[in-house]
Amino acid sequence: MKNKKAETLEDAVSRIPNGATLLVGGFGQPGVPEVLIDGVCDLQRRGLTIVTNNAGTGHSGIARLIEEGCVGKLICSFPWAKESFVFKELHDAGRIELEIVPQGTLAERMRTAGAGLGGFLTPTGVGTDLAEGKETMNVDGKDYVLEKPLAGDFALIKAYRADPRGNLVYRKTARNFNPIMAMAAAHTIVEVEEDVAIDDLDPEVIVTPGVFVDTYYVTGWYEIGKERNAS
Amino acid sequence: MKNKKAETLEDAVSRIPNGATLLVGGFGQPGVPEVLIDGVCDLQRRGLTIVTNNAGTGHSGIARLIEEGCVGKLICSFPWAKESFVFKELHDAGRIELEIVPQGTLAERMRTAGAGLGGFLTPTGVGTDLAEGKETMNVDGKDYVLEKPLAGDFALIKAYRADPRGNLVYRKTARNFNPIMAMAAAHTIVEVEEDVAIDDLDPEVIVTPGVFVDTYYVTGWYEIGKERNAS
Amino acid sequence: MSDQQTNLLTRQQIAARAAQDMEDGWLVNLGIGMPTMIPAFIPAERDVMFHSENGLIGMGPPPAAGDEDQDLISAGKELVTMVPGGAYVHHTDSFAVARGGRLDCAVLGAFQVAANGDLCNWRLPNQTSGSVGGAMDIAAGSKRVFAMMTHTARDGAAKIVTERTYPLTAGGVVTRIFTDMAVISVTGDGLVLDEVAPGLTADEVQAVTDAPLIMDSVGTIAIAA
Amino acid sequence: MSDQQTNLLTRQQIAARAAQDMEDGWLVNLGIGMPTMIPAFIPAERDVMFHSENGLIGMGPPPAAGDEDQDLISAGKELVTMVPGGAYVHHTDSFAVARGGRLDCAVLGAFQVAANGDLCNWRLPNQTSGSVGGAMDIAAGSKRVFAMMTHTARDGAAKIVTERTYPLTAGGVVTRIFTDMAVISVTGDGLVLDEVAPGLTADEVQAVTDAPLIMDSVGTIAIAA
Repeated sequence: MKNKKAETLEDAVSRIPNGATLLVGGFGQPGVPEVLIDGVCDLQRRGLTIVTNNAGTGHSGIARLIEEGCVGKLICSFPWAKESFVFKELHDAGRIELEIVPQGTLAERMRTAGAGLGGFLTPTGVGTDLAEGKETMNVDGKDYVLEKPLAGDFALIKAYRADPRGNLVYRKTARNFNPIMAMAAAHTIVEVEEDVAIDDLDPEVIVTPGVFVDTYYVTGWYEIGKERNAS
Repeated sequence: MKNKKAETLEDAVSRIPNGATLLVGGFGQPGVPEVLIDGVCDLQRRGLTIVTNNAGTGHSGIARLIEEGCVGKLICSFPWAKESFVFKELHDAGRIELEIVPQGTLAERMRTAGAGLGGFLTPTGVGTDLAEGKETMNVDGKDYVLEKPLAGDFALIKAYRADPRGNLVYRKTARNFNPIMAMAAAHTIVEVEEDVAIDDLDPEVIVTPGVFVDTYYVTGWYEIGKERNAS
Repeated sequence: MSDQQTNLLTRQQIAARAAQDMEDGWLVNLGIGMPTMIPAFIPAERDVMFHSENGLIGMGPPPAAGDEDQDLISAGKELVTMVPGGAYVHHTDSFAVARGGRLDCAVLGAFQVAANGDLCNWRLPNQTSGSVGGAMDIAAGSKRVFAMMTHTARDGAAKIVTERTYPLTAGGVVTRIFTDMAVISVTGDGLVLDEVAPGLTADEVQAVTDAPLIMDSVGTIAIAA
Repeated sequence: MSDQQTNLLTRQQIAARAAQDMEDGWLVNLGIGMPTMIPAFIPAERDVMFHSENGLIGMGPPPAAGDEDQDLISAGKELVTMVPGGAYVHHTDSFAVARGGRLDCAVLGAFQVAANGDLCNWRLPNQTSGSVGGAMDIAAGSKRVFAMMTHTARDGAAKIVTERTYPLTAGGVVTRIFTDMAVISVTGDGLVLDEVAPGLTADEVQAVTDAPLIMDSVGTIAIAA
């Protein structure tokens, strides 16, 4: 069986090149793969496109990646939170591009990529600024916007447990975008709180089948935003 | 809390009118709501449209519904199995209409309805007979067929366990189309092997949230195709 | 003329009034801010479930001290709990619930609501960008959309208008408006003034409302003592 | 000329040869019929997982007597088992795996395969309808599609043709063909005859193949004793 477990953080992320598109999980703090993001920061890549719901908090995680100049473009639904001041500063300075996507459309565009589909028609955004430049179609008397798939070169996600096949389960609202991003990327890298033996995950309750997972790295439990022990 | 548990089979299905579109779960025998189907047979409705993967086996279940003249149209992926001789006989006699849909497209069309979307672009069927009359679009150099949502007036599905909210879990490959059909119908009726107390299902492992379920009926365990005890 | 300032409803009172409209058996999504105050005013015997678009069906109140779980938050990023019979889903399934017509109601804040039900709540006209979050999906998909807001802007400008001038969130979706002055229904005939705050007259409400209000039968908002 | 009849591979031998192409780490979908015989010929040390479109990732062999579970079947509706580390998914997720490029290979039966890789396996031309099942989705989505079939039809007609005359399942998808006479690769330059069954010549294979075969380096199919 292919060994999907990365022994070091560098092993987990080092294949990510300059200019890659990264799907980064999390909504608020739950489910943000903070350790993996730090690993990417350490690589000091340039011109990354980041797809994630928020635009970073304070100076850590996505905010650190942005602050260190690694990110050329951000695709997200909620960029202008107070805590995303680092993003705002770089965006105001014209140093980072922004694409705003409604949250449900963001999730669905990634699922569409993961499911091998070419697009979908959504009622979300019809008649709004965010539909500008997009095709609109009428189906059975109702207008829809045609949205295209959004795939990643890599997904960086967080899960609760992984088995050696890379099967994943999540914790509460830390699930959020993570299972969708796992489907939508060519390479999916996961940080997990703990790994378990094969057969320790009931096949009925697996949320992300291992077929969507390439690499996992065990971080142990940690609190986001707090100082971490060496992981 | 709304009581979703039907005490009798008739209570579970009697709202189904003539001419309704029914999404009926199951692939092979696993996950076929055989008891509910018998309940619908007993109503002797006419002109039903049935959406299901297969065209019935022997003289029971969907085959019985067809044989008793209740079905005006069948939408399925695999109509011509040897065991579906009842369907073949009525189809040859011009008494039942057939729409063949590729299996993945069938599932995705129902999900599209359930997700409030207006359609999707799929590579499945491009250039084939089954794409005739459908719009084809090119996205990033690849051709796709535009497929429309497929909604049901009712879904008849089978699950393993339900709690009073209608949250559902399934057993093995009896899951199949059932969770998707639950999403895609205006009214979802479930037969379950057993019901459990609120909080007996771990919220992490629920496959179908109760929001998609209107009515459940407890059948106990039975073997499809065998004589059942009064349920 | 009464003193409008003193007769305006508090945020709690608006939430309490909106809570009266939450019907037994409903699944409801609450926007950030004022709408999150609604659950506290729903009687315990009324079964209303809450959906949070980050993957919670059956969101409960904030946790008791010591019961906080950092992995259990609302879309507004507050720590919350899960009620018995709830379920966790991923983001795509969560928005399938929202867009698929499974929300009986969404209660959302608004910058502007037009007489035809157009909702504007994601971007101010003088801004080049906004934080849309899940607002467009939820507004487009819910069976009912309730707008909950102050009746006028801080500068006194009307927020309930004949035609919107703000960037659109979703067209023709608002079904009812709850403000610190009134409850207004959006109907095919236009805006109907259902209720005014105690101490206010219908004309006082119309005076600060750009769109014409139908005032055939205006009641008074009931406020608990 | 050798006696073709006696030199044709058995169904088991075709399956054994196809099994040699199943690479370590692959996820594979097997069509009904002959392809389901492949797993028995894969060495235990090679890690190949099987996907069954009815919601099984990690399909195992038929159950031992007494271990049958009526709720655990393959897409061909045979009783099967689940391997350690497998997962159950619903139909839409299962086809997301198939269409989304997560299948390293699908091995499917075929009525006809064209030189450009067109696959025809769902409906005969003289029939007005067919049972498509998941064939179109799986053929359209797999990284590789292997066609596995008798080299000719029962009436001797060629099944490997310059241009298809049968109804299309998926265009240009077949990458390799395994028959009772040969192993043939579909390439940008045309069909390449890689191997022939022991006792057969390349010319004998070409004689019953409508499409021209490139025969630069033809080996012999290795058959276990």
